[in-house]
Amino acid sequence: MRRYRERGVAGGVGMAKIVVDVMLKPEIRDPQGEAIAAACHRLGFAGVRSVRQGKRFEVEFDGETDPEAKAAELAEDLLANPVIEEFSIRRG
Amino acid sequence: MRRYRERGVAGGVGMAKIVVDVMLKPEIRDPQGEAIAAACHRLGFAGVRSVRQGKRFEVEFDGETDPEAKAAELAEDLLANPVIEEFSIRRG
Amino acid sequence: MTADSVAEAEVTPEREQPYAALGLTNAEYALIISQLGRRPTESELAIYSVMWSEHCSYKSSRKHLRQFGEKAPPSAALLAGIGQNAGVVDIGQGYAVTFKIESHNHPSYVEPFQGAATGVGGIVRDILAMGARPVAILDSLRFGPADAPDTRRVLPGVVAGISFYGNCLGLPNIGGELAFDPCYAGNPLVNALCVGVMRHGDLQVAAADGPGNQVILLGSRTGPDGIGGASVLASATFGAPSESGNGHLAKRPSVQVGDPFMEKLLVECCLELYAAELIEGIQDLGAAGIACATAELAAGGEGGMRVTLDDVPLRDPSLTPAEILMSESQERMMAVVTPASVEAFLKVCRKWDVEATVIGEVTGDGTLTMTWRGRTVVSIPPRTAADGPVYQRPMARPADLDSLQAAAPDGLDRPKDGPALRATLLALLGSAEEADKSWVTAQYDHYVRGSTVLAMPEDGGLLRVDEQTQLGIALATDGNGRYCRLDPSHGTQLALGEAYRNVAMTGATPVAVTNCLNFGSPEDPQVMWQLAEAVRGLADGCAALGIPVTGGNVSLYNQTGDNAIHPTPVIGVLGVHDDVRRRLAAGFTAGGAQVVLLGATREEFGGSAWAHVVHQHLGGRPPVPDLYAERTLATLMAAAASDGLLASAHDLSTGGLAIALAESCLRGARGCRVSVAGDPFTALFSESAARAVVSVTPGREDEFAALCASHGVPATPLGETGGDTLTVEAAFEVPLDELRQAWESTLPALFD
Amino acid sequence: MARKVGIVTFPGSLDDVDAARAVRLAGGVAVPLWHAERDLRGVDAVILPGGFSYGDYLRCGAIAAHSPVMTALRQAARAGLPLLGICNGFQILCEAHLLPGALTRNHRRRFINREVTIKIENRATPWTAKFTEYEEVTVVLKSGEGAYLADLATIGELESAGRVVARYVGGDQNGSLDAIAGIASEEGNVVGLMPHPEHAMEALTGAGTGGRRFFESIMMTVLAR
Ligand SMILES: Nc1ncnc2c1ncn2[C@@H]1O[C@H](COP(=O)(O)OP(=O)(O)O)[C@@H](O)[C@H]1O
Ligand SMILES: [Mg+2]
Repeated sequence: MRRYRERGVAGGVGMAKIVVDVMLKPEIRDPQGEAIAAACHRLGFAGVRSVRQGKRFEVEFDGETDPEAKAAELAEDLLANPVIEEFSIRRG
Repeated sequence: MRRYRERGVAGGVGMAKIVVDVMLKPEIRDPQGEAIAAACHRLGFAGVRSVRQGKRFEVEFDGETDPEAKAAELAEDLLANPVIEEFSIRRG
Repeated sequence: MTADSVAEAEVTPEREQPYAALGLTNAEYALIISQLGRRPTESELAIYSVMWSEHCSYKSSRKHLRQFGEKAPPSAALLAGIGQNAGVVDIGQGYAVTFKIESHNHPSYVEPFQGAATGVGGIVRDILAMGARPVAILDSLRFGPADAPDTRRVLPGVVAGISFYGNCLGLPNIGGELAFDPCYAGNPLVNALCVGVMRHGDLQVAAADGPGNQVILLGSRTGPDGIGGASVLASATFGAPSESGNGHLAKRPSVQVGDPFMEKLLVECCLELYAAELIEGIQDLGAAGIACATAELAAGGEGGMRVTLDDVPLRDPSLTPAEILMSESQERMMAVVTPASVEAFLKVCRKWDVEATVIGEVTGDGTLTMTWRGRTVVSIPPRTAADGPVYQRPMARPADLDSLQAAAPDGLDRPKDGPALRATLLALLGSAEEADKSWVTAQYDHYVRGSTVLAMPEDGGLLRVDEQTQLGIALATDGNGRYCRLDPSHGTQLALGEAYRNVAMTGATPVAVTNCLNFGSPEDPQVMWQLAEAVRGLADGCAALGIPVTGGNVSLYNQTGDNAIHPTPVIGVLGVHDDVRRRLAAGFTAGGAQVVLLGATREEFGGSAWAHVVHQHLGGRPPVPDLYAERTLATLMAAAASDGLLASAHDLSTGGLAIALAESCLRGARGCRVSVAGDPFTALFSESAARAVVSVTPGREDEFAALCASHGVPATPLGETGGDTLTVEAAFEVPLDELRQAWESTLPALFD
Repeated sequence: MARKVGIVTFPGSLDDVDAARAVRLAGGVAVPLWHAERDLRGVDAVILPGGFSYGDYLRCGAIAAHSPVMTALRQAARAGLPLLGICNGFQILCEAHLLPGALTRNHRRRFINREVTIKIENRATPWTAKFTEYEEVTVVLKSGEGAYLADLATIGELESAGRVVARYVGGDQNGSLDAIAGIASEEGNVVGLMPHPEHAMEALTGAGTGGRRFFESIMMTVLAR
């Protein structure tokens, strides 16, 4: 299978790609991760101790002076659910 | 909202946390990302040019000599669908 | 870490305990001490605090709820009644049905998706615990104003949560409600009903009997979910987290996460265990988790129980014994199994990938004993926990009720001519409350299991129970907070009447009632009065209808500050259908069929949809409930359905005749032409109870008229089906397309 | 001779009851198959029913695609055994690479439960032989992840080889490319269908009887084999 490299942003000046990772808070149960871990074991990946699944967003901004700050705002408003999730932001 | 830091692995020797990021291949349409981008605009985030949504897995391995290689295997077998997705691997 | 033990409690009577932070009063704490003859251990305190909570003990409502039993009509159909996980009703042919409604209001406000999802999961386990296969769900939802920003957060999340959990579990969703009112803004109501079917002999009991029998916990692992209270306990004992370095203590989430996949496995696993007769007793784990299941199983049996808490499979090894007891981790059950059956039991669990662990044993000593790391941390008579205190709380008629009832809607501006009546119809039809609910219901699977005969938007859901005999069951839930605010007793009877009528509209015969009592704080005497009135109304209403209350649930403290929600009892009615092929539905499907109004119309606008939508007005008296008329109407419907006299049937409720006609036209994609006598506004929009609009099978008009006469049901021919307009002669005409546009566009415009 | 159609139950399968009833209504015998076993019990055809196998966690069908019964089915399909995947079954077939492409989240990101009309565009499969040419039937679409996606080369191949078995009538329903509702394998014996024909077997409890022909087709073709 093809692996991917982080791709630069195609556009020109003022363009920025920000990656927002959203994960369940560690104390919140992740049934999906548990089911995947169980599947790993059935498939013979005995060394897998735990799996947690989250979301990854690649957001392209255009003409923002502080795209990281904007992305953080966006994460709080829309991309993450503050009751059960937490997020981290970085340049893509 | 709380932001998170990458947490070290709690356990002892032989433990490793690997992050597997899975994204749709760039040539595959991402209706979810498009819907989120539209929502961003409705919410007033005018600077958002595009959003792509993928998955992020945090996998803890125990007693693997080469956990990255194991994670790549796991990604190919299970975590990503080669028909439409690609993945990348790194230490968490 | 060592835990507070019984031995330690005996020698440290003076130790301060955080009982107040756990919600126990001074008197309750003193009662625990007097019952135990010593201070409780930390783990015991955890058990009492959750078992004596309002939610588990019904301490404010129990005194009133007794009326359901006392006033109940004698019923041979009741195989298990109030006090069980859910009531069980004999529906004939060897089948029994169990059903119950439960609330998950507060969790759904905090985290709409997971709150609503786990609400479905909880009620399904209640039904499963009775020995039945869960076969369908209904959901009754109330939110703040439809256009409020917070409703846009809460409603889509709640609906997605119910859709996620119910669909993934494979249960058809066959009905429910959706209502909006400012009183629910900070206190949405999310009530879910589950119904299950079994054979007569399949009934399971929630009791731990037979010394030596093994106690097995099965399903998900126990984690730190929903134990905010226990953190109080832990931090009070170990010092504030920051000081002690016990970082985990601060991170006990109050949000429970649902795993419908695990629940599906649990359902199939338990049904296989029942079929193999491997179970002596079983209890679901809901609120108060292991504390509640052990206490109730032990209290339900003759002897006692010994539990080794170290054997409980944990998701987080740092849990204290008190936390293990209080955890509300979802998708768990507790079973009592003879030693000889344990191996076979565990084998079935392995087949379904359900983790199962022996954690204790039934004893003969009458005590619930628990050990952890070699120390005895719990030693109590189980009944003291299972039967909490009972309060007779002060009650007072709300101070504003007289003025509210005096502010009748008589003075409000009424539509005076045809165009104004037409505009009123479109305004009501396009209001969030009356509008098409497909935005919600299209997210629910109602086909799965292949037995759904009627589902949304029909009046009642109808399921086929037996493919050979065509025996079926019908269900509906109803409530009306506005009516109940104006008169809690009559309002509750109106809700009962409506649910009963909805079931009757399918052609089924109503047989049993469940209820979910959603109210504000019982510590407010005015709320207590509302609760008492509602219960009185329901008990009397059921006696009048001749059907028993078989179970229910009470949800109190639905208020923000001093603002309580409208008193909102939600009533569920179960009916039996002898032949589901003869079911009736709301749509005008036959052309040229006579349209007949059944029942009597009075000028009744207090609490009406018209007053609410057009004038934002709430005042006066609600319509008069007429349960005798409801009963004769239902008998008539059953007879007419089985004789094949009707082409359609739809009950009248909020919005009156005008809304009912519009819905029958839209549902059947066929218009009608009618004329009404007397004041057209009253004829079209009054909300008098015990009414329906039907279309008669062409050629059978006289037979039907005779049947109505013999049942003493007033029947007024209004006109005929046909065409593509809704026409009220001498008043207005609306093309169906225009009606449809008004009806269908509202919710998508609000929530897409 | 009774025609036996295997119905696989995975953990989380839901419409297995309905698929079995559909087989019975079409005159066949439904044989339950268990995900953890490789034994196909001598069946003449197999249906992978709808539902949420393994909770649809990770990706719909991904975990089920690795189960023992799928190993057996992969071999049997190569030998020509007719295989029909409905909804979750279609997703499993794609994840198991018995069919190309993938099913992804609906474009509106919500679960959809509604009646849809589909047009049968390929009658050369054992599951569609009894349809008339370009017959339109009403069945039930109920899924959260029903949007069919594949790369353009694959779509081109499916279209030109006539492997699109069914298409939604009236345009896009859920974001599927080319309004594709169902496809077939190169040999035609493996068919994946997003909407549910088993919920359209009788008017009383389903969306009419538009789904019957799928099951009548397999009865006919299996008998002819
Ligand atoms: N409003 C009510 N009307 C009648 N019975 C009720 C009502 N509320 C609770 N009950 C009954 O009290 C018992 C305990 O209720 P509950 O604690 O909700 O059960 P569970 O522990 O199974 O969740 C049940 O039998 C329930 O049916
Ligand atoms: Mg219960």
